[in-house]
Amino acid sequence: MTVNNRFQLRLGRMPPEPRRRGLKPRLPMGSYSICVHPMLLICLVCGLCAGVAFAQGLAPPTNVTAKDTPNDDGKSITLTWDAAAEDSGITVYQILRGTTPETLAEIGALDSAEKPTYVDASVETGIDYVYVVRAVSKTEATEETADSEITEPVQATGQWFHTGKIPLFCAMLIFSAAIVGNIYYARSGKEIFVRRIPGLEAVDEALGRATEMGRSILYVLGLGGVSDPATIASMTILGQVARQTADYETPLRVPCNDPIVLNVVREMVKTAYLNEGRPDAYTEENIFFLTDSQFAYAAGVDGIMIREKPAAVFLQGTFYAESLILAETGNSIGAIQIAGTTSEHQLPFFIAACDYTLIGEELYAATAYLSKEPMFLGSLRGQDWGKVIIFGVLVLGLVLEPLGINWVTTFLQKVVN
Amino acid sequence: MLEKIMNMDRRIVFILAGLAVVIPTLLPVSLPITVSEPTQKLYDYIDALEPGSTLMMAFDYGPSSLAEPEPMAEAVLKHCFDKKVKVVGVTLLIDAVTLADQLMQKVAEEKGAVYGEDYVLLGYRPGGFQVILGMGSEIASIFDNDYAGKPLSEIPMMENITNYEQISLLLDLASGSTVELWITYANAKYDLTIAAGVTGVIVSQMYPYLQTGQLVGLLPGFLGAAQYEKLINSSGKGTAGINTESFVHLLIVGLVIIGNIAYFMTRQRGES
Amino acid sequence: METLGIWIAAFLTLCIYSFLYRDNPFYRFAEHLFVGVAVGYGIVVQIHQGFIPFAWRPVETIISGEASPMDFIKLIPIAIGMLFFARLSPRHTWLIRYPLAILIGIGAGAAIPNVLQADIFAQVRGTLTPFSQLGTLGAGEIIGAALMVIGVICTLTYFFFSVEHRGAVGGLSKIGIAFLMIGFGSAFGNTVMGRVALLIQRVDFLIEDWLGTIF
Amino acid sequence: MKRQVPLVLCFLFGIVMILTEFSPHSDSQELYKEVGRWYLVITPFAYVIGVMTLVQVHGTRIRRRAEYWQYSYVVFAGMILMVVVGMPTFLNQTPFFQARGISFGLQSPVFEWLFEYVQVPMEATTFSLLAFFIASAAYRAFRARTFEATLLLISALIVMMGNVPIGDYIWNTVMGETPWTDGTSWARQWILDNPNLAARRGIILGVALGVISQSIRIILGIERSYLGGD
Repeated sequence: MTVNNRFQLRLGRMPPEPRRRGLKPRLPMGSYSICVHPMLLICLVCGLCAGVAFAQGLAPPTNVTAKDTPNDDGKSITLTWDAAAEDSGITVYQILRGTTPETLAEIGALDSAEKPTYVDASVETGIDYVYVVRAVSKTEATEETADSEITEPVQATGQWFHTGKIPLFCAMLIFSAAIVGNIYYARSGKEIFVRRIPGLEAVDEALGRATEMGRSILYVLGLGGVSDPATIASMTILGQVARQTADYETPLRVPCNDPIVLNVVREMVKTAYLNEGRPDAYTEENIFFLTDSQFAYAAGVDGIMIREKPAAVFLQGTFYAESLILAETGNSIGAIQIAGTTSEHQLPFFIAACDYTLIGEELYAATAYLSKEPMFLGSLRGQDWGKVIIFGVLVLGLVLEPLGINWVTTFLQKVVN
Repeated sequence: MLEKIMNMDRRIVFILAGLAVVIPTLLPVSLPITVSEPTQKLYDYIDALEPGSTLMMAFDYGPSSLAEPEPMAEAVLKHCFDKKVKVVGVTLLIDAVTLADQLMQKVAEEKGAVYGEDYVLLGYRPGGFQVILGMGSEIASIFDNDYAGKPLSEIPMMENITNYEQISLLLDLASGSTVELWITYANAKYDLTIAAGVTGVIVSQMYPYLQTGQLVGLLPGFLGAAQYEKLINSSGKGTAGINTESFVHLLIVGLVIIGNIAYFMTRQRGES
Repeated sequence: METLGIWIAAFLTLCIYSFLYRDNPFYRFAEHLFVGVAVGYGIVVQIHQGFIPFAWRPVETIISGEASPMDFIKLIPIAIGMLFFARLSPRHTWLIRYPLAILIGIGAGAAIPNVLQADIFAQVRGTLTPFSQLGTLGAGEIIGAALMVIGVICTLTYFFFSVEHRGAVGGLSKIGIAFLMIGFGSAFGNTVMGRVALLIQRVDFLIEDWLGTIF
Repeated sequence: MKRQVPLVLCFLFGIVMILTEFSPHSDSQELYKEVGRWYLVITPFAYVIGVMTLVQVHGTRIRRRAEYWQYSYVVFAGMILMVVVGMPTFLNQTPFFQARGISFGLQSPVFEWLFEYVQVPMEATTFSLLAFFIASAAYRAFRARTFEATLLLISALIVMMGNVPIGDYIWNTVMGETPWTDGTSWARQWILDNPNLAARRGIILGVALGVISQSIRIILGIERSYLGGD
């Protein structure tokens, strides 16, 4: 049972989800009695009544259908039948399966209190199966059974497309289109506005000061790996910073935490120096691997700060607990500090201890702002479109939901599951 | 004078903070603890699990941050072993695996739990989100053997556990961003029920997931450990710690207030 | 052995705390030992828990001669992984782009649908659900739900980049900043708890375990 | 070869991961598993580079007698010690070591001892320095300079007091006569549940859009910074 279903269940709107037998132990009923569905209660009562014998004999389950389970990998068949009346006396349903009516054998059972749905997940793809659902009424003394009619032969097949995921697929296409479309818009030479980002205007100031004082610049990329979006954004900013340090001949030190990042960064900075016509100023040793251990890394960078007293410290990328050590030490040596991270739990320390901080998504915006590249500018605008869509959904939901029209939440619920 | 207070050497603050920890450690006090709702929810969820169901515990904290998640792990493990809930341990962090091993052994010994029947430690595999996704289709495709090198097929407890379908709850004890990974890849894709016990640093950012039900419970840092210890009636490091913690928080609050008073006084003087 | 261990641990603990006074040889010794031991531990765990199960075992199967043709396919990713060694030769460093591109591609591909579900759809739904049950909520909860929508919209407005923050947008983004600051404040408050917990644990070790061996 | 092939690989693997998400068919799920396996096989190799680079860096430091070069020996000593004890599990089967009760590997007593008494205390202590830094940062940086800073400050103080039992203790002592008990915990919980939640959610939504857009750019080969220069 899913989290979200459980939530719905509490509201008494959705029946419990079919579930495979013998799997995923459930919470006992009493643990959240408020969420017991009326249907379940009824069935429970009828289960209790089962002890009372019924003279007219047991009615067989009706309308038994066996269908290939939709949207699966072709390894299961779903059986459904009509729920028995309250006073039917049925205690349990046995499920019989065979490749022909002659080979029927029991494959499982379902408590009569549960929803009359059984998922047979032990079938092979592409083989015909027939099923019988047997109603059983059992007391201490007697056992009575009644079989349903044999179902039509059915095969399990796998689906190539999960129809339940169409909304998700569409949403993905819409977001992709918004982003790609805007990138092309930017590439066609159209102007795209980016609002002022205060932290970035300080970059020139920081570099200038370092050059004047004849001190180095320390660029910390954080702990993220190379596929981490924040690290990639940080590397782009580093590329821009490197172009300027190449011109000013200010030493740029980059201690790395991730070996792959190290290699990428070396390439990037080298290219930046080459593009500025200063390949001679590039020193590979200035971009080095420290350690991949978080605190050893923090201690190492701290050591560098205290020993070398850089004039400017950039803390851009993904940060964890080491952020405060870095920011506080940088603060204590009097460096201009420009921080930026999408790790929101580290933002308070950067805000408290650094001169400028790029908050969350501003880090990505910074990449666009600095490079003025159509790719970044366009995708930034695409993201803004995404926000507009979110606003639209929120507003629509706010209007409809209180009126009792639950389209929006139901739709989102479908996408989530 | 005010200038002096404003620019007090940070080493004085260090000494004050040190004393605020040392003194209450030497002279312990005990204050009543209020249990918050997210902790209560996690407790209720685990308490309602049937004996024999399985909880997966992800030890996603390293030696650097064990102070908070370890008492939580200990309290929850105790609760599970008492309730006869089986525990499967895993970790996504390279330096967590020895810690998990030592802790599980310690609690199991105390509670008489048997390795391979009541609990298992699968260990560590590199790959982050791919480890989470891989276990969703088949645990054995990621962990063909446990931490000690024993094939999973030879462990009785793992006989009926093939993927997340048989896991009633995943509890991620985290000091980093692993909770989001579990939510994004195990909850969204495989519908795995998830709860978290996290260090103070990331408590705040868990609340959106708690409200949506993507997390069914949350232990907020040291406080969470102390609250859980209160719920299972077994006070330990969390309870002792949160009491000591009180005095440091008082000190910091006091310092911030003094700092601000000094700041306003100098500013007023500057204006006049 | 245990007492010796506790004394060594206490010595190293004090070495690192000496950094609070200033950088010194003791701290530097501990810092470097820390790096070395951590990397050494990493190597051992990585080999036993990563390299052997994922990369070595398929090779072992093939060496043992019990391999099926399918097992040879398992050698392909291993060969691609080995391209990381191209790092040793400056002329061939570019070869590491192959494994890198695969890792990054997989990461990006896995992220899109899952992030959409977990972070966008689930979060938007979470914002709206209280409004579908307004009748059952108390006054406090209704205020909370309204506050939540206002907060989400304003915070998101702050992160609008292609619009100048003036007029209504400017106003909303100002409210957004206020929400952000309260959020960061609460994070700071929680973090204090976390950080102090670490110190308490070390002091507890020094007083209970280390001084315990003396007195 | 240098640029096109990686871009094609990145595109193919990215697209496979996306499409298999929408396709429950057993063939596509097999493909999905296989791609996942490739990721897991390739990842440990990446670690090799890290170690190689570390050895290189400290080797160079020693050779060049760079500042504090002596400490590089400490790095090597620590690393070698852990590797020697933790690695050679095959020696566990040899009679020589068996007879002497010496074992190697992750669960060897010596390895665990080194972890427990050398690595854990150092990592935990380094981390705990943060408690001092945070106290000092709070004192020096937490000034109610602007309206925003004041909000940050007040919510931090409330949450801080709500996180410890003494907060409620003080509240209950002062407000003893009133029906409102445990007000500090309540205020903390309210801040976390309401304004904090809204702000976090705004951030999550923004970051998620950023991640998605970046992933799309990577797969389509628009974003190629990870390829480095050339």
